[in-house]
This record gives sequence, C-alpha cells and structure tokens, in this order.
Amino acid sequence: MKIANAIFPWAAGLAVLLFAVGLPIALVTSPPDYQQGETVRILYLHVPAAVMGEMIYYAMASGSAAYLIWRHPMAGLVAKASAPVGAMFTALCLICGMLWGEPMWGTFWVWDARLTSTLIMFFIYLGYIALGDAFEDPERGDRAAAILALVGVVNVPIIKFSVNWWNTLHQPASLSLTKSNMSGEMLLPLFLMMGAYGMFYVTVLVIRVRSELLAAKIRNARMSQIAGNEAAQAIG
Amino acid sequence: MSGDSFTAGTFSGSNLACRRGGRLVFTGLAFSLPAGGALILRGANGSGKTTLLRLMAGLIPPTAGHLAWSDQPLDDSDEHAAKLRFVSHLDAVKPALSVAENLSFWSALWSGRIDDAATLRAMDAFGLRHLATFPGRLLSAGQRHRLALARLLVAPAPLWLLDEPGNALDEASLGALTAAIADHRGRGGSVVVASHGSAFVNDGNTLDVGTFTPKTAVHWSDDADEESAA
Amino acid sequence: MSGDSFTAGTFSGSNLACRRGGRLVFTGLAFSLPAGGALILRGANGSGKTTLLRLMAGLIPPTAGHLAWSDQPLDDSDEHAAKLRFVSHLDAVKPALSVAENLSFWSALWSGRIDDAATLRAMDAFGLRHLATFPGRLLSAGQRHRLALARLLVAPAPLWLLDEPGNALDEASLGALTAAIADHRGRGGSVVVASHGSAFVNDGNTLDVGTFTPKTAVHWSDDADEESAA
Amino acid sequence: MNVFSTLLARDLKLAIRQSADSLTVVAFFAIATVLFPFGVGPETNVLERISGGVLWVTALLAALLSLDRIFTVDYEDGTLDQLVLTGQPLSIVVLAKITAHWLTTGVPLLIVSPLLAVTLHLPTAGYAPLLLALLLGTPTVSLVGAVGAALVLGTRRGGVLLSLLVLPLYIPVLIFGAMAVEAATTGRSATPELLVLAGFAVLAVTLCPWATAAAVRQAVE
Amino acid sequence: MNVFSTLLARDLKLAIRQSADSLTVVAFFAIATVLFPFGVGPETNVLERISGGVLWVTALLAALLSLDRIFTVDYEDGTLDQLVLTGQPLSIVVLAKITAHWLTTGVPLLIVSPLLAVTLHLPTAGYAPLLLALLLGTPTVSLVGAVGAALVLGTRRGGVLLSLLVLPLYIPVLIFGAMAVEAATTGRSATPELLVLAGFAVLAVTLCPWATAAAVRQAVE
Ligand code: HEM
Ligand SMILES: Nc1ncnc2c1ncn2[C@@H]1O[C@H](COP(=O)(O)OP(=O)(O)OP(=O)(O)O)[C@@H](O)[C@H]1O
Ligand SMILES: Nc1ncnc2c1ncn2[C@@H]1O[C@H](COP(=O)(O)OP(=O)(O)OP(=O)(O)O)[C@@H](O)[C@H]1O
Ligand SMILES: [Mg+2]
Ligand SMILES: [Mg+2]
Repeated sequence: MKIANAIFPWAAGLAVLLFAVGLPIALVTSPPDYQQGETVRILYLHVPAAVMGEMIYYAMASGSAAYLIWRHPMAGLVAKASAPVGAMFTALCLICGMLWGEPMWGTFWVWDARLTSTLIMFFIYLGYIALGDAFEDPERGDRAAAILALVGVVNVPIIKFSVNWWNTLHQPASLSLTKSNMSGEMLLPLFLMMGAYGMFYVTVLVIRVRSELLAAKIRNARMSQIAGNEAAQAIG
Repeated sequence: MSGDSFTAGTFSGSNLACRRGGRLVFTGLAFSLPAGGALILRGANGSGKTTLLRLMAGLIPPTAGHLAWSDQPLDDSDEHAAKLRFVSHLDAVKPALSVAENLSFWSALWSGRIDDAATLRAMDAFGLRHLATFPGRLLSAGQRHRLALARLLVAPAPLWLLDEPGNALDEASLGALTAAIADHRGRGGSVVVASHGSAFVNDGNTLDVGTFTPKTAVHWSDDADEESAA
Repeated sequence: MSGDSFTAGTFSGSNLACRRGGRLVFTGLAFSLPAGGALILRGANGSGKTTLLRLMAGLIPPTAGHLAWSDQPLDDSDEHAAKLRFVSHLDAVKPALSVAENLSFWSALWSGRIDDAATLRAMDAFGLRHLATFPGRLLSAGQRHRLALARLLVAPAPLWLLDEPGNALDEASLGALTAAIADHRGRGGSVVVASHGSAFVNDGNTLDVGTFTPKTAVHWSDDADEESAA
Repeated sequence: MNVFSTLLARDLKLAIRQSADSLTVVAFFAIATVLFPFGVGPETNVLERISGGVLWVTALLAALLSLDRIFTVDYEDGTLDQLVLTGQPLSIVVLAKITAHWLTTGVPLLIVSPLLAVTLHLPTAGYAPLLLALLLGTPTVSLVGAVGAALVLGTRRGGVLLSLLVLPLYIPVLIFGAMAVEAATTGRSATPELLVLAGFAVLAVTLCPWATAAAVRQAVE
Repeated sequence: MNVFSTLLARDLKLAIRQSADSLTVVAFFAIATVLFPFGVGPETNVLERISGGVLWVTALLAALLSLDRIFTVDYEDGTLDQLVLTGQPLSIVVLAKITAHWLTTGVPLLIVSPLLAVTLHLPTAGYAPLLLALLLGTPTVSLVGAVGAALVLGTRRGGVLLSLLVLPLYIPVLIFGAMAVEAATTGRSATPELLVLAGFAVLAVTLCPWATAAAVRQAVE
C-alpha cells in the first residue's frame, strides 16, 4: 500500500499529461490516412484500448494465481480492482471498432476473428465481475472469481485458436483490415495514447484498491461494533 | 462398531481465530479433547458455535492458530476428515432414497464395503427400523434428523462433531442419542456438542464460545489495512 | 399492539382428519381454544404436529372435519388468515434486507401502513434492536429465528401458531418468547405451540397428536405412494 | 399502502439490491444470441435472414431462465406461506410479483435488444417492430411464465420442467413476434401482428393471475 | 467398492428414480430446437443451412440448464459437506459426479439428436459427424460445466450466472462441433474437427476435476 501511495501522484499526473498531449495530436494534428481519411483517428483510441484490455486480463489472472496459491490478499485485491478497468477498455475497443466499422465496412459488426475474440473476452470479464459480486460473503466472491480467472486464462488461447480456425474456413467477405504500414507520424500519437491508457489504469487501480480497503474497514468496524453489542447483551 | 475401540489420541486446538464475512467471530480460542472425552460448546446466538464446529471439521481453515491430533499439527485435511463424523443443521437426507438406502450409501462410502449389519444396528439405535423402506421425502422434521444421527453409527470414526443434535427430537430419541454418545465415549471415542439445552453427556468440559468474541471495535492502523482486506 | 385487546372468540376444530402422502396422519381430532387460551401440541416425531398447525392456518384443507371461529364454520380462508400469525420451521427472512427492513415489510403488508413504532417494539422484545441495520444473510441460526418470532409483534392478530418456537434460541431469547406469549394471552390472544420441550406457557391444554394416529401399521407401501401421486 | 404496492416496492428493492440478477438475464440473452453465428457461420445474408427469429427465441429462453426467480426463493424460505396468509386476495399478491418480474427482466431485455440486433445484421426496418413486439410480448411472457413457475414449486428440478410447461405456451407469442419483424423487413406493415400481440397481453393479464394464485395455493398445501 | 463407483452408483440410482430429470433435459433440447422453425420460418433450404448449428446451440443450452443438478441439491441439503469429509481425494469425488452427469445428460442428448436433425432437414451426410462430435464434445461440456456449477454454489441465483460463466468457455466446442457437421455436409472430411474435439476432451478431463475440487472446497468453507 505504501508503494501504491508513492506511485499514485506520479501515475495520476502522467495520465493527465499524456492525455493532454496525446489526445490533441491523435485527434487533430496527426495526418489523415490516404485510404481511411479522417476516420483513421479512431485508431488512436481503438488500438491501445485493445492492447490494454488484453494486458489487464493477464494481470488479473496473475493476481488471482498469487491470491489463490499464496493467499496474498493484496494480489487478490489488485485482480478484483483490475477487472472493471479491463472490461471498460475492452468495451471501448469494441465501441470504437464498431463506430469505425460503419464508415470502413458499411456495417457496425462483422464476425471477424479478432472482433469475435474481443467480444468473448468482454463476456469473460463480465462473468468474472458478476461472480465476484454474487456472494453474500465478499471473501468467497474473491476466491471464486480467482478460480474463474485461472480457468479463463487457460481458455483464452483455446478460444483464439478456435475462432481463427472458424474464421479462416469461412473466409468472411472482403472486409479484412487494410494493414497499411504505420508511418512515424502515426506511431507517436499511438504511443502517447498507449502511455496515457496505461497510466490511467495504474491510477484507477490505486483508487479502487484504496476504496476496497476502506470498504472492508468500514464493514469490519460495523460488524465488530455489532458483535460487541451482542456480547454485551449476552452478558447483561 | 461392535467391540472395536479407538486409538486416535487427543484432539486439540490452540490460539484459534476465525473470520467470517470480514469480522472476527472468535480469537485466541483453545481446547483439548482427550480420547473418550466430551466438549460442550455454549454461547448466545451468533457467538460462533457452528463456525467452530466447521473449523474443527476442517471445512473452514482457521484465520490463525492450528488444530492438532496428539500434538501433531494437522497437515493433511483428508486424513483428518477420515477420523470424524459431522452432523450439522443440514440433514443430508436424499428424498428419493429410502431410509435404509440413505444409510447404506454412507456406510459403503466410509467403510468401502456393504455392511448391512451396521446399517441395521444404526436404524435400531434411533428407532428407524420400521421406517426402513420409507423414502426420505416422507419423513417429518424429527425423523429426518434421526436419520442424520444414525449415520454416526454406520461406520466408526473416533471424533463426533454435533451441531444442536437435540433439535426436533422427541423424548425417546433424546434418550437414544444420549445412549449412543455414552457408548461411543466408552469405546474411546470423543465428542463435541454445540447445544443450548441438554448436552446429552454425563460429564464433559464446557467451552463458552462467547468469551472469545472480540468485545470492542478493532483499532485500525495503516498497517492493519492490508490484513483487513483479506 | 399497545393496549388493544382481541375479541376473536373461540377457535375450534372438530372431527379433523388429514391425509398426507397417501396415508392418514390423524383422524377424529378435535380441539377448542378460547380467547386467551393456549394449546400445546405434543407427540412423537412424525405424529402430525406440523401438519395440524398448517391445517389450522388454512394452508392444508382438512380431509374430514372442519375448523370454526366461535362455532361459525370457516368459509373464507382469507378472512381466517387475517386473524392469525404462523411461525414455521422456515424463517422467511430475506438475506438482502436488513433486520428492520424485513420487519417493516411485514408490518406494512399486514397493517396497511408504515408503523415504525411497532417495528421498534418488536425488535426490542427479541433483542434485535442493535442488529437493526444488519442484513439478514449475516444472522446466525438463532438470530434468524428470533427475527421470525419478532414478526408476531409488528401487527396484532388474535391467533398465534408456533411450530417448535424454541429451536436454536439461547436462554435470554427463550425468556423473551415466554414473556411475549404471556402478554399476548393477557390481551385475549390465543396461541398454539408445537414443542417437544418447554412450551413457553404457564398453563394451557395439552393435545397429544399421537393419540389420533390410526393404529394400523405405519408401513409405507407402493399403494400408498401411488395414491399420493394421484 | 395497499398490498400491491407494498409487495411491488419490496420486490423492486430486492432486485435493485441484487442487481446482478437482472444483469445476468441480459447477459444470457447476449451470449445465447452470439452463439448462433458460431453455430451457423458468419455469413451476413444467412444471419440477416434468421436474425428476427433468433432474437425472439433467445429472448424467450432468457426470460424463461429468470422465471423461477418469481416464486422459488419465497417458497423455499417460507415467505410464500406468509404471503398466502396475508388475508388479501392472492391474485393481487401474485400480480405484484409478476409486475416486478416484468420490470426487472422484460424491460432490460427490451433495452439491449437493438444492440444485439446489430451483431446479427438485422435490417434497419426491423428495429422499430422488434422493439414494439417485445414491448407487447414480454408482459405475456412474464404472466404465462408465472403460472408455470407456480406449478413447478416443490418439484425437484423445477427449471427444466418449467421450460417444458411454458415453452409450448410461448409459441404463439414467438410466431407473431418474429412475424412482426419479418413483415417490416419484407416491406409489409407489422400492425396486424402487433395487434395480435396486444390481444394476447390483455388475455394473459385477465386470466394468468387467477391461475397463478390457484397454483400457489396448492404449492403451499 | 471404492469412492468413485459408490458415488457413481448412487448418482445413477437417483437419476433413475428421478428419471423425469433426464427426460426434461431432452425435452428442453427438443422444444428449443423445434422453436426455430417457428422463429425463422419453415423454408427447407434455410433450415438445412442452419440445422447443424442450431442443434449444437440448443444441445449446449440444454446441457447448461442441467448443470446445476451436479452440485446444487447436494450443496443445499448438506451432502456436499459430507462428501468433502469422506477423507478421499475430492477430485475423484467430483469426477464421479461429473461422470454421472454425462451419462444422464450427454448420452440422452446424443440419442435423440438424430431425431431432431430430421425435423431441421439436416443433410444425410451430416448425421455421423453430428453424433461423433456430440460424443466427443459432451464430456467436455460436462467437465467444464462442473467447474462453473461449483463456482456458483451459494450465490443467490446460480442459474443465469452459470450461463454467463460457462457459455463463453463452450464456444470452442461449439465451433468445432458445428464445423464438423458443416464439413461433412459440404463434402470435406470432418476428421480434423473431431480430432480437435477429442483433444479438448483430454485436456478437460485432466484439468477440470482439479479446478472443480478447488471450487467445491471454497464453497463449503
Ligand atoms: C468492434 C470492432 C473491432 C474490434 C473488436 C477490434 C479489435 C481489435 C483488436 C483486438 C486489435 C488488436 C490490437 C493488438 O493487440 O495489436 C485491433 C487492432 C487494430 N484494429 Fe481493430 N477492431 C475492430 C474494428 C476495427 C475497424 C473497423 C478497423 C478499421 C478498418 C480496425 C483497425 C484496426 C487496426 C488498424 C489495428 C492495428 C493493426 C494491428 O495491430 O494489427 N479495427 N482491433
Ligand atoms: N458465511 C458467513 N458469512 C458471514 N458471517 C457469517 C457467516 N457464517 C456465520 N457468520 C457470522 O458468524 C457469527 C457466528 O455464527 P454461528 O452460526 O457460528 O453462530 P452460532 O453460535 O452457531 O449461533 P446459533 O446459536 O444462533 O446457531 C454470526 O454473527 C454470523 O453473523
Ligand atoms: N408433504 C408430505 N407428503 C407426504 N407425507 C407427509 C408430508 N408432510 C408430512 N408427511 C407425513 O406426515 C406425518 C406427520 O408429519 P409432521 O411433519 O406433521 O410430523 P411432526 O409431528 O411435526 O413431527 P416432528 O416432531 O418430527 O416435527 C409424517 O409421518 C410424514 O411422513
Ligand atoms: Mg449455530
Ligand atoms: Mg414438525
């Protein structure tokens, strides 16, 4: 917690700074693409979100493993606090992708391998969050969700492999992404946004872990108080 | 059953603490139960008797402290489980199986063989013989609870953990329970009973779980933070 | 609550028979319970106490015989229901609602208005005041049962039907229950208690349900089962 | 404060406290819908052709899964005994519970359906009739489902038995609901189908509460 | 008599006594499949095209609905506590229960699937691969499902949450199962798909019992 407290202002500051610099570059000053025109700017929101969604999933699974194996409470807390952020990035990737798809492909959605696995990952995130919330006893929710995260992490590569196979056999129309080589001017905003998202994640993580700790504290204090009353009553 | 006696040694726990739903139910609790002994758990509603029994069964890991058999700390929970029988509020009676089938399933599972004699003896002990072919779903509250108690007798185990075993029992069944416990202790078995009323044992140590409940709100320091999150 | 008293008259049943799962549980049973009276149901496990209480509540229609209020046979079951409170083995406690919310829901449903004073009085009577904001899911077995009993006091009704109300209660709560019953009877209310142990009433008539069980062997047969399926 | 509003308020309060329940119904709807492209392949023209039907079928299945929520918990914890003993007409009591079910299940399904329609490439003309048909059809689904949910109380595995009882009863709603979408996407007016759905709803609201009350009464017997 | 066979025998005996349970799963499979012609219309060529996929999706949903049977009843009546306390490896205990589930759910689904395939006009070449794929795929469905079923023990409304957890995990089985049928009906060999399904089954049988045991242990805690 002390380390987290130390990092927090830096992470928050960097997140604000990177967004402040990155967003204008990405959305205004970067050059339009010769094929995709102005809509290429969605890329700067879309691609980092996709990367973050996936990275956070693995962070969550590692945290869960540490929590289950060593019963390390902080690791469990980090995993739990990561999930909504990861789900949010995945949702952002999906939304940007869909909004981009309309001008590029003429439809909001195609059953392309990458899109599809992102969608499934989003569902796995939702399952993790829902399971964690479903128990009367918050500790049980944490443990159950941790087991699910590990089962899920074994499945993610299997799902990717399956969806790819499915996709290559079905040869979905001529809608595949145009892999234009990224020019230098595109890489800069991309990296800026990547960094901004990363710092945003760290910042939110610290806030969420803190509030979880506070909630546990309040819960415990209230319970202990009630337990005290109960004991006093039993004696009196 | 018959004449065999147990040699499991003393079951003890030291410095036990248990946290449920984020609060400490009890802390610093210790007990020691010799072969042939009885331990009676007392305490107001919510003081943690059921919690302690589940902890003794190895279902809940203690937040602090440890259990031991003859001073050997418990490490293999399966080995511990094989030494005990646990009768909880839940009767684990299958509505679709008859009384006899319910019992012989557990007998086969625990002893590894089909032992009809043991099943019959267990039914006799709790006055269930005439209900042998009755399906579980037709039993009244007390009959169902008697069936759960009869499970204690289908395959021997040295340690009995009983949570309010007298609930819903009529006069005759209370007597049967007392007799079964006395017989079990006579053969070197030990028993832990959580009960508000009669404890069904002639002599035995009483443990008031309520006295181990933390009395006041815990003081929170920054260092305590991480621990409390668990 | 406060000072109001009841004028519901005598609750009686005559020649009652009840068939469950294809077999006659009891037959030819009669009782009479005057205002302010108490009836204690006794009988071995499976003799039909729970069945009789549900029949008295109007949940099970009698196979023969009928119930009456002041000799007026019961015809409108809703009208009858409004006159009674039933506490069964099942506590009807909502895990997601707090103790106070659980009580005030029933208070609103029965009395048609929000009556915080009654809810508070009910919690006080069963030592639940300090648990008022506690969610139902965190209660222990005994605390949950106390909450079910507190429901008796949130809105007045002349007839209380209690099925083993002492289950899982600690010393203090048993006293509270006895006091609540005495107070209720003092105001002209009547009570039926099924219990194997203490009946929580100073005086009252005892009805041994077991004596009304048909004498034929209690053997379960396939025929009986088929009937029950019908 | 009458029985209806007291009970409706409590059920809604419980649903909000346990909001995961409503969310999981929606999640089931979403996932079951998404399964179809994996099963039948991603070709847009095939998906477009079956989108209305698939959405209706999965919405019905999702609603079906949530039906046991209406009574099962109350039955198991003894609340239903107490509700039968309120001394008020039981049909009003059950109508309050059905209304709560519709508000916490039917309405959320309605809200997410356009999103799922996008992934199945539903033609644009189909959106309005889809929403209207769901708006008129889901109350019937809750009402008819409640009868089934009450009938299976106390049976061992209510869930699957329940599907067996109510799915056949849902077929008329399914037919007219899917046809309303198809009508619109093929250029016809969907009004006749929508009127029939409205008729079903009126019929259901007059009959189902009585049937449900009778079923509940025998369940607590 | 070891733990595995004792428990398997008991679970099968219970399933036979309560044979309605298995029948209702099969009935759900049948009804959900039959709903599709009502939803998408009766045209043979459309149905033929989607038949393999629809059968797989509805089989998965039917299996899904039966999953809570593996542990829920035992959990609620206290049997699961006792099973954890047998003193035998918990993974063997759960494997016995999973095997019983597969025998009483997967196998009946397998048996009726050809019948339902007829109603959806599945091309003749698709029958053998459909059966083989179901034979290889349903064990994975039971194994993976058991993990989910154990995880949701003690949650308020397990059923829908369970679908949210396991349906995404079923997608690989669905993909290869449906593609095996499609391969055969379009003249390709279904062998690669069937081999992958067999691989999934092997992987599941080695990993899932452990995960399930861990989940059960924390459920009784
Ligand atoms: C809902 C729809 C979409 C989803 C879920 C989606 C998902 C993804 C994912 C997961 C990545 C991989 C990021 C990485 O790990 O490298 C990605 C990258 C990318 N996406 Fe999308 N995408 C969608 C729509 C689109 C559209 C419409 C376009 C534009 C035509 C597009 C263009 C790109 C590009 C250019 C990249 C980076 C290239 C690369 O790293 O290979 N995406 N998207
Ligand atoms: N799963 C749980 N989650 C959160 N709190 C729990 C849980 N189980 C028990 N508790 C809490 O632990 C305390 C002890 O409960 P326990 O059931 O052990 O009491 P008890 O002594 O058996 O009471 P009773 O006499 O009423 O049976 C209670 O205050 C209860 O709120
Ligand atoms: N739903 C039912 N179906 C079939 N038989 C039933 C049903 N309910 C009760 N019985 C039978 O009716 C008889 C009386 O049961 P009841 O529960 O009323 O007994 P009780 O006197 O309350 O017993 P206990 O003291 O054990 O609570 C029992 O033999 C039981 O088998
Ligand atoms: Mg207890
Ligand atoms: Mg009884």
